[in-house]
Amino acid sequence: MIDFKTIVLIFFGALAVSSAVLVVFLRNIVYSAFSLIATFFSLAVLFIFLSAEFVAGVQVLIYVGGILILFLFALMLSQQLSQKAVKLSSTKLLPAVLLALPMLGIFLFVIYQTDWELVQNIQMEEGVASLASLLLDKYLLPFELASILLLGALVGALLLARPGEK
Amino acid sequence: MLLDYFHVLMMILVAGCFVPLILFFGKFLRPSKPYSEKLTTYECGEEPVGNAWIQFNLRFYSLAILFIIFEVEIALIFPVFLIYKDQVSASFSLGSVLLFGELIFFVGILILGLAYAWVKRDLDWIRSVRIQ
Amino acid sequence: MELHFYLTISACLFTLGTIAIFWRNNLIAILMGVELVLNASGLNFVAFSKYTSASLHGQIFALFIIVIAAAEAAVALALVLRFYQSSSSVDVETANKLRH
Amino acid sequence: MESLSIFLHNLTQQTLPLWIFVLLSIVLILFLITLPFAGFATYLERKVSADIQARIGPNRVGPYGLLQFIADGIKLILKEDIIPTASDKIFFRMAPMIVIIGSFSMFVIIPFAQKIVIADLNIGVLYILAMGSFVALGTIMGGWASNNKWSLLGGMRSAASVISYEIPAALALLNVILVSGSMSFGHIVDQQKFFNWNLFHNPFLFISFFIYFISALAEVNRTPFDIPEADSELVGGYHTEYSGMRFALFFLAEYADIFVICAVATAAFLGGWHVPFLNYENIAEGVQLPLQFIITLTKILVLFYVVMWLRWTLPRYRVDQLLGLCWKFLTPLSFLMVILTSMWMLCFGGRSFYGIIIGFFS
Repeated sequence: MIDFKTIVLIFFGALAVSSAVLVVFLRNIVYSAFSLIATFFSLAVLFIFLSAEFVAGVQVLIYVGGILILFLFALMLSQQLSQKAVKLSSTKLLPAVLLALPMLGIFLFVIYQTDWELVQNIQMEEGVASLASLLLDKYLLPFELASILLLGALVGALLLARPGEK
Repeated sequence: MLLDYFHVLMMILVAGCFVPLILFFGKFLRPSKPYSEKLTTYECGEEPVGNAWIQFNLRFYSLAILFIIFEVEIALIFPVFLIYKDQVSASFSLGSVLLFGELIFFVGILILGLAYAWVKRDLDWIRSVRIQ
Repeated sequence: MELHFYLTISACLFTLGTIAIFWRNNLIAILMGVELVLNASGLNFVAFSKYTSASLHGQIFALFIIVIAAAEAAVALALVLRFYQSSSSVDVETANKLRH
Repeated sequence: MESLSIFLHNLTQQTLPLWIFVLLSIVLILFLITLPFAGFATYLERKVSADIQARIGPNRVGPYGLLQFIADGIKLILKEDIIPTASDKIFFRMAPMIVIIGSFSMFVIIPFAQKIVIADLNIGVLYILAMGSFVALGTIMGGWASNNKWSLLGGMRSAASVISYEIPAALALLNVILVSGSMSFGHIVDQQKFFNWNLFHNPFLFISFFIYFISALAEVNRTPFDIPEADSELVGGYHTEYSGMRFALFFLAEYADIFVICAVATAAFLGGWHVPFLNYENIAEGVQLPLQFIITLTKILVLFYVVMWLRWTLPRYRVDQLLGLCWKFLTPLSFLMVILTSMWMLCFGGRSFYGIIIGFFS
């Protein structure tokens, strides 16, 4: 009998894929922005099922609370809202699909054919503290470089978004 | 661990169907006599003119940039702060001083970013137009 | 089996992201496709790290992917807005100043 | 910290399956604490504002006007609910739902007593910040969907002020994690026995309590920071087009948010259910839970009184002053507090001010 856990897992997996389809194929850009919420949130639920709760929290915090608001602000500022539904040119759809579907075929073939050597009984060290200590002793350099990357992104984006100078 | 998040899922479900339930039950009690004037958007009684989506200027966006960069920084600081207390209260070893140094380096770089935005007057809401 | 489930989802998200990048002519829709691709790779990292090595390295990679995606989205959308200001449209076709 | 559903499950010797108790604990907390408080808060607000302005306030409905909020609720349910034709139907209806989901799901981790919490997640503080961003999203969605110049501008302004005040609020809560070493509210409250409330742990945490309280107030759009309802500029902010019960849902979410802010402030800074001279070991088992619940609730109500007191005494901020205060004063100050608290923890080995004094004597 499929227990409740797998029902929820399959539901959020399907929600992620279907809202991603909506993001791509909806004509009104603001509708696709709002359906991005469903994608990001269902991905966070999938992270929780993969016992990565800190990554799920950061995913909701940054993607839903940050990047999506950034997209909505950009849509507001670039007057994208007044056009009710832009006509999507199907001329370029064919090459895009012709490229993407064989790629999907290759992915699925690789996923189902290769036998990944799986760890039998998975005992992950639960909890965020083990993630934190791993982050700070093995991945210390990328952690410090991330702050420099953020500084560069901040200065660059502020320079670009400063009105007035042509 | 999954049981806790089962509570969260149930809460989202209950809150999600709380709103339509209330609105649905209210539908029988509520009068519903919509006529066209009532359904126009409200503009202090005037005729609604033009389209609602007017042009904003960019200071909204520079605010959103500042927000997301500092939000990402806070998300990255969470793990450091989690293990800071156990490391520090153990003993006054070199490890705790190093951890403090890493923390100061990370936070200091981003305070530089805030100082840059402050000096370049990106933090002002009403920007005095610099007349070249 | 569990790992196959997560890998198929991230494969579908990845292909949908590439379709969005190649097909949509609205710059912001292309950036949404890029976000989908980044999310798909993040999911892959976490799924592999749980099922094939039961370690936390994949989660740290997913964290750094989210950090880089945020920085990239901030700069890319600033570019799009600056492009919108100069050519008052967010359509990819109008960005052909280098062509002639 | 045991969650309420497991506690009830064991109480009835595991006769019924657990998921019934999960739903029961959620419905219990929602309909016994959130909704009555949100309703009662409107009455309390009008009484306090009347008291401050030396008038009587509602005393017609029921004894001392206590049933006033029920009368308001019925009135709002009976009012007609208009959805403007020009508005975007789907998202006009979805905006209040997102706001309600955002603010109700923050109730999952609020610790009322030792065993009365819906679920003590071990990413508690991160969860509160993540769910806070849903409320900002609902505001933008509501403002955009009602296709009205004022509500869009109001939605954008209030979203701008909400997201910019999230940074100092998050940094102040980070100080609490720095001091208590864990993100889950259960551990944070357990470490504040007797005298070492986080408020008095060190002087910098004392300041970051006020930073958190001010920026959390601004995050909920309460005066002196309520730009969207600023009568002088925008008609009604992002909920201009909403009427009847949908309008009431926005206010229900606002009052639930205020309750969450006061509850998080008590749990993180004021020691949850710990009171200096009270040792819970030598209190009878049956009396412990209600006593803890009452102590937490009184602290929350005291903070709520301060929130309302501020509303009716301070004038409202202009938008540029509001954002200037956030980015030029609160954010640099909270960065400074983070650095100074970590320096204090380094020098004193993580002991609190009270711990050091005790160290001298023992």
